[in-house]
Amino acid sequence: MIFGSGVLRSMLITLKNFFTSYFKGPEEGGIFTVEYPETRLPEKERFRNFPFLVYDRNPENLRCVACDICAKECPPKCIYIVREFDKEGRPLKRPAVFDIDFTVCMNCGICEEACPFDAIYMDHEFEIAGPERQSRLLYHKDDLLKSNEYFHKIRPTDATAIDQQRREAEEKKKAAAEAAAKAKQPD
Amino acid sequence: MMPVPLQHFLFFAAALFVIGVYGALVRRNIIGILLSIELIVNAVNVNLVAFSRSTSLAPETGQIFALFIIAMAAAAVAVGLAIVLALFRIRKTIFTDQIDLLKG
Amino acid sequence: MGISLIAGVATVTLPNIFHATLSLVAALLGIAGIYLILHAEFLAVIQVLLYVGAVVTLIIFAIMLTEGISNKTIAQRNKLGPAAVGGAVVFLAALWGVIRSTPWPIQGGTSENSYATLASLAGSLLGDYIFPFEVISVILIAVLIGAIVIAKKDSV
Amino acid sequence: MDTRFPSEKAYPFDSESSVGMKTEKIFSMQTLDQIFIIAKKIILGVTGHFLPDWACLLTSILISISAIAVLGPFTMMYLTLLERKVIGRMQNRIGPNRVGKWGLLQPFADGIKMLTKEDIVPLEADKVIHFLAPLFIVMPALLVFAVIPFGRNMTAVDLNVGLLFFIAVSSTTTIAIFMASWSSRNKFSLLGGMRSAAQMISYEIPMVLSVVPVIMMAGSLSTNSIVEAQSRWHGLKWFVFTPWGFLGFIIFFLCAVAECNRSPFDLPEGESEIVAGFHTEYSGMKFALFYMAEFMNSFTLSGLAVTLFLGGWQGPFLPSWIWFFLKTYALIFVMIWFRGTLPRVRVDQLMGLAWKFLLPLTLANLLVTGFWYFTSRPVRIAGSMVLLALAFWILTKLNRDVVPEKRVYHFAE
Amino acid sequence: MEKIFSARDPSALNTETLEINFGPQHPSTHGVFRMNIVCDGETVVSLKPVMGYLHRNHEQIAENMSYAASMPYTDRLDYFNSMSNNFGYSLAVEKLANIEVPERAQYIRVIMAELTRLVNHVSVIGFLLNDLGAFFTPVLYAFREREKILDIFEEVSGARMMCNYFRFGGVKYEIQPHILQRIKEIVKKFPKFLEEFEALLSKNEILCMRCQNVGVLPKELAVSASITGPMLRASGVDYDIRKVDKYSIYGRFKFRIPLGEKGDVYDRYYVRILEMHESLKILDQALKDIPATGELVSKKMAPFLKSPRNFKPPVGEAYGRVEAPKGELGFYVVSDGTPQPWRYHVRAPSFINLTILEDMCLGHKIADVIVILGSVDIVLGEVDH
Repeated sequence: MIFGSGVLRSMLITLKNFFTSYFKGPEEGGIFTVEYPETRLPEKERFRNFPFLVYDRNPENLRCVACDICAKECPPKCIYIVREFDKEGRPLKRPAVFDIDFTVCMNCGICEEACPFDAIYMDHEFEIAGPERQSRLLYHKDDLLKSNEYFHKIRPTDATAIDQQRREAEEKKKAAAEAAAKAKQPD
Repeated sequence: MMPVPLQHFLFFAAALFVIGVYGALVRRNIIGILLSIELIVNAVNVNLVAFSRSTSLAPETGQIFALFIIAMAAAAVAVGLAIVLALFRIRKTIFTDQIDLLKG
Repeated sequence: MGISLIAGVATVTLPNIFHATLSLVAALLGIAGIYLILHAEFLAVIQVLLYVGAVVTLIIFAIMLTEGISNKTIAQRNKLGPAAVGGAVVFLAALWGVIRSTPWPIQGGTSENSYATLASLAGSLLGDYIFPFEVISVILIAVLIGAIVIAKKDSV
Repeated sequence: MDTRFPSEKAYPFDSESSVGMKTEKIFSMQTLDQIFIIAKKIILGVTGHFLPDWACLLTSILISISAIAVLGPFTMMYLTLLERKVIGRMQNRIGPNRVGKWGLLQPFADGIKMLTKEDIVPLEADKVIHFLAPLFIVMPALLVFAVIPFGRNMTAVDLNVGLLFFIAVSSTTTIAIFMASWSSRNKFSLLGGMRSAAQMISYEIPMVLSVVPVIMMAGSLSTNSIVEAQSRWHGLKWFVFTPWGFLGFIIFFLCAVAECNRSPFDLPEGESEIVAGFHTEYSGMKFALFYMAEFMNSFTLSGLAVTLFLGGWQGPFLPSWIWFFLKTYALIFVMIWFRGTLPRVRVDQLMGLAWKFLLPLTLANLLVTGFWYFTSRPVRIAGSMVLLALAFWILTKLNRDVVPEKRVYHFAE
Repeated sequence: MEKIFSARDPSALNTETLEINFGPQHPSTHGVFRMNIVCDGETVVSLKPVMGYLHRNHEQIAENMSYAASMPYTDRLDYFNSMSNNFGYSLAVEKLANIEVPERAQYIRVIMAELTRLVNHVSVIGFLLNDLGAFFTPVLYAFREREKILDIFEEVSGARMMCNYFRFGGVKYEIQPHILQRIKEIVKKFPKFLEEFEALLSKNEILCMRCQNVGVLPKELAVSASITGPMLRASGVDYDIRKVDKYSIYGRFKFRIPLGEKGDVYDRYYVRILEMHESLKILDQALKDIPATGELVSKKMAPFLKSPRNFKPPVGEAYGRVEAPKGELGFYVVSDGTPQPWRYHVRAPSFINLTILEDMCLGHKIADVIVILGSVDIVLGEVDH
């Protein structure tokens, strides 16, 4: 083939793309870039960003019982939990302090897997840039707390499945409790 | 653009010529000497063109001579630089006072 | 006119060789200006093209190869400084004396009608000056080959 | 005895005849075509009353200079925007559209950014030359505007050595690039400087030689007369339609692309290899000057290509200067198109292409033009076509190593 | 005028030799990688690569964490294809604790690995063109395809690049049918894009000029320097771990291995394009006969999903290797019965492919060094791990 033909053919392709970018949609070779602040890509359900703590109805009864499993399992060790003690000094099943250092966390989702009490889940919210590193990105308990409804809003299928499991667990526990109560009560 | 008398050009060319000669004598660096030779050649050219303008018999002869001289000067510089390069490779220096011994 | 003189002096005196070359460029541009005043446009453009475009670039190449990157500016003037200045001044005075005294055929300015047009220049170049034109081309080729042979690396 | 500066005499503006012609002209394509010249005459008319004769001459020159001074940077700014938009579209993304309606104010934003950037001069750099280099690069880029015929009689300075002036001035950029790379004392810029000088020189000769056939056929060096030579038959007479003209156009355009260091030949500031070549050490306003010079070069060179081969401002009914700008921007689009698609050529291939391929091709082109000049109509078209094809074929055979070799790939189970 | 450095004897005729640092922040070294190049004029005389700017002590960290905890770290090794890194690590631990992976999980793993191969090869060719000077056009065409595949990864595993999707004995999440359907569409449209991409590049004279007979890697040197991946196959050696080991379920798929003959930059580029065609074949077959249902993680490993730290593999050692797009990616794990590995080592293909960079670059121009580095296709995360 004559010398310049390869170059010419590659030029024609860029020209084709130049014109299709005006007329065709994003699928067949049109413009596939999205202008971020105005239009946004649809959010994917399983997308995982930094974790958050779930509470039912009001922020007091959060699900976390400060069992410290997630702190032990977290690869970069970015969770710090201190258990709460009531006045007499007996430990309570609630965390007094629950910090996650977002600069260390690599949102791998292992804490979500390891948590036996479905207390910690991965969030969808990613615009959390702050002015400086230390204070702004070290999240304390109250920043992390988010309601169960929010959890349903961002991850509908997972949330319903988990709620369903929790309800069954409660019925089983109630049934077991009644059975135990019945067994204790007749003798 | 009032007419410029002939003498002005001649004075200017002579001055340039003398500067070129001074440069050639004084410079230690061969390339410096080549530069001054360029100056001398240009001074000569200016003279030529000035004369061709003032004598009205065949006006373009002066310019043709100037053209030939420019060509020759370019050739001279080319050969000069080639010699300088070769010299630099062997002697590692292009300063005239260090290259005075004629040994091979 | 003035520029070229100053630039000429600078070419000769500046210690750093690169600065000297640049002042040579300024001098050449000044001379091209003079040609324009003398209505020799073709020559001015040729001068710019040939000298500033090619010759000075050649010189810069040479400087690049010989000076190396970190060049130290060593004293550029050798011993016979003052003697040369004296000689030059004497020579200049003699020249000026000659110029001022000789009666040039046309004392007046340059006559207006006789400037050379491009066409006439080309005509005579290829007309009655055809022989030197050919000789020049032969010489240039010889120089071309000669320069390459001298500057070629021995080893390769 | 009024000895005028030769190019003055060729000035149509001040001669009384054209002033008379304007008055009884009804509004027609002609006036739209001469819109700028009429505007200039009006200004001259106004200033003519209270200024002495030589001052009137001065103002006419000043007007054309100011027109160019406005046109130059303005085209440069909008060329940067055009380039980013076109390359963006080629890559299926939208070009800059944040500043201004479609990104129209983007060049101003870039300009302000360039101005506010801090001007770093490397420590042991050669201060004087470091400062001078950008000026020396922009100077030829602006000087060259004077010779390009923008419209019917809208050439700033109609030198009868116009073309030669263009080539002479554009060859001085080599020294400016050297100054820039030598004075910033860093290895990358030195490499860039050496490469660009070698590239400039080796691409200047084919460029000049590819222009010679046009001069031969047009008979003169002045750009205006070249455009006149192509004016008959409404565009069929353009040089590009003759075989040697077409080949000359391609070679000229390739050399023009190489001259202003763009796209396949942008060796001197090859980003991926030697960072930013000779203007590595520059920032702020000085870098803007380099940038401006590069874009103005590409504008003027494509303007010249239009003048030489595509019949300058010849065009059926649109006013002349619109035609000129249309054609020039078309060529600039092709330059940007090159930049969007083609990878960079290596230094020795660059030289090889220039010396071993383009130069012999231009010489062949010269021969064919001679042949064309002296033979009659039917013979010369066929003859020159055959000769040129032959030359092209021989040259591709000679440069065996450049032509890509076939590769066969077998598969293992 | 002091001589900076002269490789050859000073008396021989040599012009000024330049010693240039293609420093860590050079625009085209694919990350923080330095090369001390000594060149005479333009041709390279000697080249010393300097690495370690991105060393994050991955192996030592892994030895202080439980097995599952270091899975997210393997994503960060070769951040272009995290799925195949996970694949390699999970293979090694499954061999160590002889866990067998259920059928459906095997198919999902193969589909994900082949999708990463497509992503990697497409973007590598894009970056190679970038080094050659084509101003970002091929990269953006490649990224248009890469975006679609990364959306699939995000849909499936939760993150575009740091997927952390594989678990010992299977995968973490289920693939819903509509995602499978989307993968089928992508695989159907990919060949059309590929031949447009090939038409843009393969016959391009400038590309051929720049790439042919540049950075030639002879067969013996490739084998002796234990080069693996597309570089080895471009030199004509028929060695692909998917065919040699037939690990996971690669034995069931029918596909071929493209081989070049000269082993220069052009061969490596073209072998990668042909490999993409082969991966598409594998994906077609895998998508066709993937079982509709089936458990995701083997029963033996299910309890440890919830509490990874009390997963204690038996004492012993295992070396799991996988055909990553860059070459043979191996994980050597030694366990002493405790939840933390006693020794954990990663065989990074990019690191080993880099060792012979100098032999390929001698005698070439500086512009070629960058192109050869681009064709070797290194990712600094893996080189310095």
